[in-house]
Amino acid sequence: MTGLRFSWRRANAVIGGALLAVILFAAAIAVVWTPFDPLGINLRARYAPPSWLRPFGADEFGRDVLSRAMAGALTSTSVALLTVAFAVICGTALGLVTGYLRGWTDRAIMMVNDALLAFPGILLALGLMAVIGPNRYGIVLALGIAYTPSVVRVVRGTVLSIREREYVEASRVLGNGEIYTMLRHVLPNAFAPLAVLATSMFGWVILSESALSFLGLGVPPPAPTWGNMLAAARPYLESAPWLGITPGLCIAATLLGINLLGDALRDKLDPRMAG
Amino acid sequence: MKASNWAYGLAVGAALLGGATAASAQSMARVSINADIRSTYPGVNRDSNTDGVIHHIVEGLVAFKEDSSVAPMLAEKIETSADGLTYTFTLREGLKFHNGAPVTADDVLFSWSKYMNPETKWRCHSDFSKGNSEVVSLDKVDDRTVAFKLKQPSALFLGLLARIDCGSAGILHKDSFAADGSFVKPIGTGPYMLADWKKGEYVELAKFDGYASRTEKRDGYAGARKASIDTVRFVIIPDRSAAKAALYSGSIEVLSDLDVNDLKETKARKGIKVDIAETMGLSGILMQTKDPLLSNVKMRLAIAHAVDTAAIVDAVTLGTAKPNNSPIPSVSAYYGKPQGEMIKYDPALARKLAAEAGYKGEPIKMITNKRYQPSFDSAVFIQAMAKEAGINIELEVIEWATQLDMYTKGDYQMMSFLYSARLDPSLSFDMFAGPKATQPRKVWDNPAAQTLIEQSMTISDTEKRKEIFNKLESMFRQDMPMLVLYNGADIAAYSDKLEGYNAWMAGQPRLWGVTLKQ
Amino acid sequence: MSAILDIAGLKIGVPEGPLVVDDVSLSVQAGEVVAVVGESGSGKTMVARSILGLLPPGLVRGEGAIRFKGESIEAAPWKRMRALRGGEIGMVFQEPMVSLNPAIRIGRQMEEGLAIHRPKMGREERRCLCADMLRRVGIEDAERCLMAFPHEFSGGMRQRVMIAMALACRPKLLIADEPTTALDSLTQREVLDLMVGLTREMGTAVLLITHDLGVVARYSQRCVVLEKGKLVEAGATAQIIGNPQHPYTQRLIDAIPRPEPHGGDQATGAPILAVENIAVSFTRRGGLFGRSSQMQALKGVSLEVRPGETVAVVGGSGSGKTTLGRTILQLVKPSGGGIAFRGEPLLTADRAALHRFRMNCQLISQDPYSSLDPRMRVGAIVEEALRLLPALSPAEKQARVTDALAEVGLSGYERRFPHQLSGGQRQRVAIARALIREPALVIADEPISALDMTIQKQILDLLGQLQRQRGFSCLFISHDLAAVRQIASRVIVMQEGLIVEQGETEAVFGRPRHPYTRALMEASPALALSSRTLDFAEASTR
Amino acid sequence: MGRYLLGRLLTTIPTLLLVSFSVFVLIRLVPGDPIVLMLGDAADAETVRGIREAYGLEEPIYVQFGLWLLKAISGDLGHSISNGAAVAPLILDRFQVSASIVLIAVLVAASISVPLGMIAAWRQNSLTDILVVGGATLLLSLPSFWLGLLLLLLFGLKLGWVPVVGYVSFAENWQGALTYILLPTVTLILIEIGVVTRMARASTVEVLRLEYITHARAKGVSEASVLMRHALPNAFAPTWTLLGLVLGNLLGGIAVVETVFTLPGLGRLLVDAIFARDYPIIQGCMLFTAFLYVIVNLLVDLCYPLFDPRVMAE
Repeated sequence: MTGLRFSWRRANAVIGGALLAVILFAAAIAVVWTPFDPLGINLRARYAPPSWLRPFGADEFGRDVLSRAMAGALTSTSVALLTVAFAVICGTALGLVTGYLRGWTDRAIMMVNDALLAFPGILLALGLMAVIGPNRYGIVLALGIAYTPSVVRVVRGTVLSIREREYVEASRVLGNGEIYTMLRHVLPNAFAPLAVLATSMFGWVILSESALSFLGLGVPPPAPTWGNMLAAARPYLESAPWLGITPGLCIAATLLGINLLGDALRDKLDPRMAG
Repeated sequence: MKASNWAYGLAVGAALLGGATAASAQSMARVSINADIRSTYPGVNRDSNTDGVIHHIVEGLVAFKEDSSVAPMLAEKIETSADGLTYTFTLREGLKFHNGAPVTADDVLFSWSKYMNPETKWRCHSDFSKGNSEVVSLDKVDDRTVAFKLKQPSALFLGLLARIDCGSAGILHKDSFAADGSFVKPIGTGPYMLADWKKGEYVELAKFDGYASRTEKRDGYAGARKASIDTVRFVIIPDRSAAKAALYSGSIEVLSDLDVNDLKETKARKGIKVDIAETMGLSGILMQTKDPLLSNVKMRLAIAHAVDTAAIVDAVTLGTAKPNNSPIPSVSAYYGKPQGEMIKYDPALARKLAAEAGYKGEPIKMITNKRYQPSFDSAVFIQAMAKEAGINIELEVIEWATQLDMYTKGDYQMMSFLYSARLDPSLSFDMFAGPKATQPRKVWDNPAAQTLIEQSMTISDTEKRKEIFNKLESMFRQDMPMLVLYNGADIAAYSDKLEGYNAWMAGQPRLWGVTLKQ
Repeated sequence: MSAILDIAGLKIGVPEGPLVVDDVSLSVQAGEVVAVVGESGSGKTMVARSILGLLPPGLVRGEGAIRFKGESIEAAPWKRMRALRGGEIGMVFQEPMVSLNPAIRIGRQMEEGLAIHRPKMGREERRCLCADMLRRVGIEDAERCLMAFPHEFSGGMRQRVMIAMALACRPKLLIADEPTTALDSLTQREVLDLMVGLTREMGTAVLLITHDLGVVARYSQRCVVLEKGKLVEAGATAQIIGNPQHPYTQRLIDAIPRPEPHGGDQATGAPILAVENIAVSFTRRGGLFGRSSQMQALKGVSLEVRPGETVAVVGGSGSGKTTLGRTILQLVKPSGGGIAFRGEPLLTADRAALHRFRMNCQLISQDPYSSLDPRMRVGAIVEEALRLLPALSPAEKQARVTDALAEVGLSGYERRFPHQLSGGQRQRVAIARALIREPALVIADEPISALDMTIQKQILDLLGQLQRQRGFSCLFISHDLAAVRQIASRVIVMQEGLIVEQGETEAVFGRPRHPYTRALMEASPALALSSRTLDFAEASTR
Repeated sequence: MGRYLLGRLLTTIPTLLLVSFSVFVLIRLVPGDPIVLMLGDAADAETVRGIREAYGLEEPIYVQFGLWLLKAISGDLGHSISNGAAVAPLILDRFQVSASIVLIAVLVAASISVPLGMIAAWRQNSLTDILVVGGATLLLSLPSFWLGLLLLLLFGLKLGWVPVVGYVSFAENWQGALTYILLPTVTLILIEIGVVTRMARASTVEVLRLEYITHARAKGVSEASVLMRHALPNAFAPTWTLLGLVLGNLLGGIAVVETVFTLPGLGRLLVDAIFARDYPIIQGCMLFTAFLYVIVNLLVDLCYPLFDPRVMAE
């Protein structure tokens, strides 16, 4: 009977992992090789429908959609990774500081933080993007800043709860300094919620990046990102549907992979939720 | 007081009732515009969408025809004095404003005084208050006649007066303004009246039944302008694919600026007609002559020779526009052999010139935007072609607002840019030539050329002007501050229920002389 | 007299997996209290839950018969089972804090059962009955209680509500699953007295699930002992407590702490710790605009601990005993008074003095599950205590960690994570960590209360043994009087932030002067039992 | 209660001030100028400066902010630079569009998702559960703009069931309004079903394993009653918070969906204003959105005790 029981964690991990593996694999290959130059224009291949040569067709410049989707995977995932890294590093540092210092520093940082949280993430990124100007590092910065407040909040909350745990007290009784205790006992134990948050955030960033690109405020074209491809494909949705379907499917597959993997991770880190 | 209030109420009630009963049999045409209009004050706080709407409502003394020549509009006839300093306009008989008042010389004087008040910030204010076409005075001769006196003879005066972006100096009734002199709404003489402006959604115009039309055939903004459709609604659809979808599904009747990339698909669509006309705008690649690298004319020429203009234009406009390397629009009467000559596409020569200029593959940044698709597309093609010739161009796609800012400041290396239509060759040169020190937006800084341009503005003789423009053309080709690509085309797509709709060189929609089949 | 409940050969387990309950049989006669005794993992709760078909997901009932008043109910249809639940068989759960629905008023929760099982009863009548039941469990303001939400009550009150709720339908059998484990000893006594009294009055039989032999001895007529899902012994309570046959039962009885003679000779010399008139108050913040209120946790407490002696601090919950320990450890700032360690005042101490104190004073805390960093290995946890002793080389540190773990009986456990250890093993790790630096003073805050009985004894013995070897002083904070009696040489009794009585252990236990001390002693079933077992033992030796 | 409300509202003031000021400064740091945009390729420095002066844009920034703030307090958010429309009524007008879509979407999504999530949790690990959670996760993973485009392609263009562009207000013609907001609403519903169902399931699973559910069963309460009366109120509390979050996010953040369906909503207004550098509109929208977010959160918190009476005590 044990074997027959459905295991969410295993199913989620397998399907999610497989989806992400495909995307990441494509992104990794795109570093060294794509079937065609993702920026290479070919006037004869404009609006070429899917064929053996170009399995996903070609776009309005005759650029190969598969190559662009692969290069887009690279751009999108690297932007997402950098953004998440940025948000996690800044957010953790700030969260630790506020959770640790409390007092007026905490209140000041949290006020700014709440002010930032009062914007929907995408709106904040939209505004920041307008200021920074659309480029690859701009979007990392904009989305990074937009998502930092939620990290700050999670880390601070975790720190506030962990610092009351008995093992933290035990460390203090041992005579360890506050900073040592923070880094040795509090931070590693804040890892679980942070990992879950970071995973979901990776998905959100992929989505936000493509939404921003879709609105024309993301990574500037002609650099291929899924959002750019989708935005460019809109006018030809009826006449050349393959242009819109490929990037849409890529985004959906990545998000599905991330969501499933996130569920598996949550189940693993928080066994109470396991089925 | 009471009685008048009561009467007003009755009038409003009747109007509403009338409106309601008429609604059942009313015909309505919906036209897409890609952004809200900026105001309803002709030539003040406007853009091309605003102009398109306004010219349905107001009319000036003169108007442009489709070949960019000027024809009388409200004026019946125009007399020019022998010294070329006095222009006398006689108004047509039976002209009426939307409120029923007759159009008199006083209205012309009143409107002109409004436009020439610096506070108004009329777009053409500086054209008439100083420089080549400075107006010294405007006088009433009789109730139907006015006379403009100029400081010096000008080849451009009538053209300026007809300028589309200045609202053709449209004649307004004084009730268009509130008691304190502020503008309220346009009460003009056009075939349509402003009915409703729902900001951000649509502008609705209603047919003006008392319209006194000219008898000539419709020609640009001139000629017969009689309306037959009861209501015209300009619907704001910022997104071009949405606008296209709206046209397909019958949510709008006219899409006045179809994207070339949609041309094939739209043409094939049942129930949709397409009309194409060449325009006088200008699409080109600006090269900053102050840039250390691009200050070398050989480098600029290298880029020009690296580009296959014909191939790009064909791909970008899908054959709707002709390639043109001259700043003078190809439809212009001044467009001759020197203008028609194409820059040779020669990658080898480009390589050689670049080498001579000491170019070692440094990246050159080219600014472009996604707002104007063909402009962006051209940039993408040029980047690819330049790469073939060993020239490393990097594209930087920025927002139109930012690009415009950089353009005004002259802050760029290369830029894929669009100029709006200039209807006279003098103006075509004037728009990009000038001293960079005082006007950083100017592209071509050549004092000799400057003198020639100013000269061309005062001479009325066509042949003499042609001579000047040919000279300017060769100077321009030598300096190559800008690689002109094409003038562009206006592609109008409209429902086949509309009879008589046409595209034209100004690109603006015209809903007069058009009928709607139910 | 036929059995109300008759369980025969019951098996419960994971499908196709190990059995949690293996072949358990028991019976309950009308009006009788039968106890099911066992430590954690014995399967006693599963036996109780399987009667009403309330096994948690993942567990299924295997072979075996359950008969209620002669009716076989192990495979009763849904409808019958629902009629039995609450109607014929009531149930009281262990955790009063989570057993009542927080979103529903107590009145509605009580009436719900009545509405199902006494459908003919009118609304008014139901209300009256509920109020009446609440009054019978000692809730004076019954009407207000009906309108209140569970969170407005303390644990003891909620357990009373639970009992009232379970008995409102006058069931024939009450299953009480560890009903008082989560309560402090005074409340425990009150609630149990009340429950047993009421059921006797109503003629309801009780199946009492507990780990506490004291409770078994005091309230049950018969008992059943379970070990790891297997029934090891059953019979009359007096028989089993007095003369256990099975080795496991013997171990259980043996685990009851016994008073040991304490020589007064150790308690000499200058006090290592002197606490003088210490006071602590907490500020309760009421939001940004709410008024803050002060709560006095300690109201002037003085005590001394001399080298080598064990001083116990006892008291009910809210007595301030834990705050006292934390204040001494400098984890809580006192609002007045003084603390001196080896004559050196701590509250005004400079960093160096504070460091010396930290090096010499350690803590063993209550919950072994949360006192060890879950992300560190056992070796690292223990070694961390040596971090601030720079004179040691890594190899020396390693050697000392190995020694310390060996001393607490955990040789070779260095590479394990805390979650791979049992509760007792974790507490041993905590002890190793506390003692590796050879402190002069150890503060043990309820070090055994979260552990099973047999484990409690092992830990207590270990502490005692280590103390005899090392000679450190110990401040032993506990509510468990029996344990205190075994380990401490002096006792301090606290109530509401004040010391109400203190003295030599035997003197205090032998002649308690303060009424609170007497109440505490009466409420401690283990203490009563420990003297009783002595009697039993004496009787059997005679 | 009134005191609590007042306190909560007062604490939001610094947040709103901070939001306003940063938006005010940031947006002026963005390259591009509304006046240059207005004048296009013929803008010369003198004219631009003249018009900027007329709009008060040449004043020092703190003066501009002060003036704006003074007016904003009295509810006057100024006038659009690009078409002179009063900002406050414009925002309210556009907000009606966004709000009607978002509110309908959230309501419908919640009334589908909560029962669905609860059933999935009740039948945990059954086929139903796998299908529901799998479907929800799939929906959650679809980018709203892509889903919107696909729906538009299918129902608007291929089948022609609904108009693809335009909007009429409910006041004008409610049947018409329904046809216009149908697709965008369905898009949002589908996406939100993904989010809310998962949340409802997770919190129900959590609640169902709690002791008081067993206690309710031990009292003989039927399964339906266990779910409806005992699990629902407790499981709904976290879902309720999520709904508030979703609502707050959506009200400001459906620019993308509004772009796909060309609805004149708040998000679209903001995006267009950003492109046009229409400072007063950008400031107004941002302030309004932040205010809305705060208000929604406040309402959510105020309603929370309905599901979890413990919160009142704290």
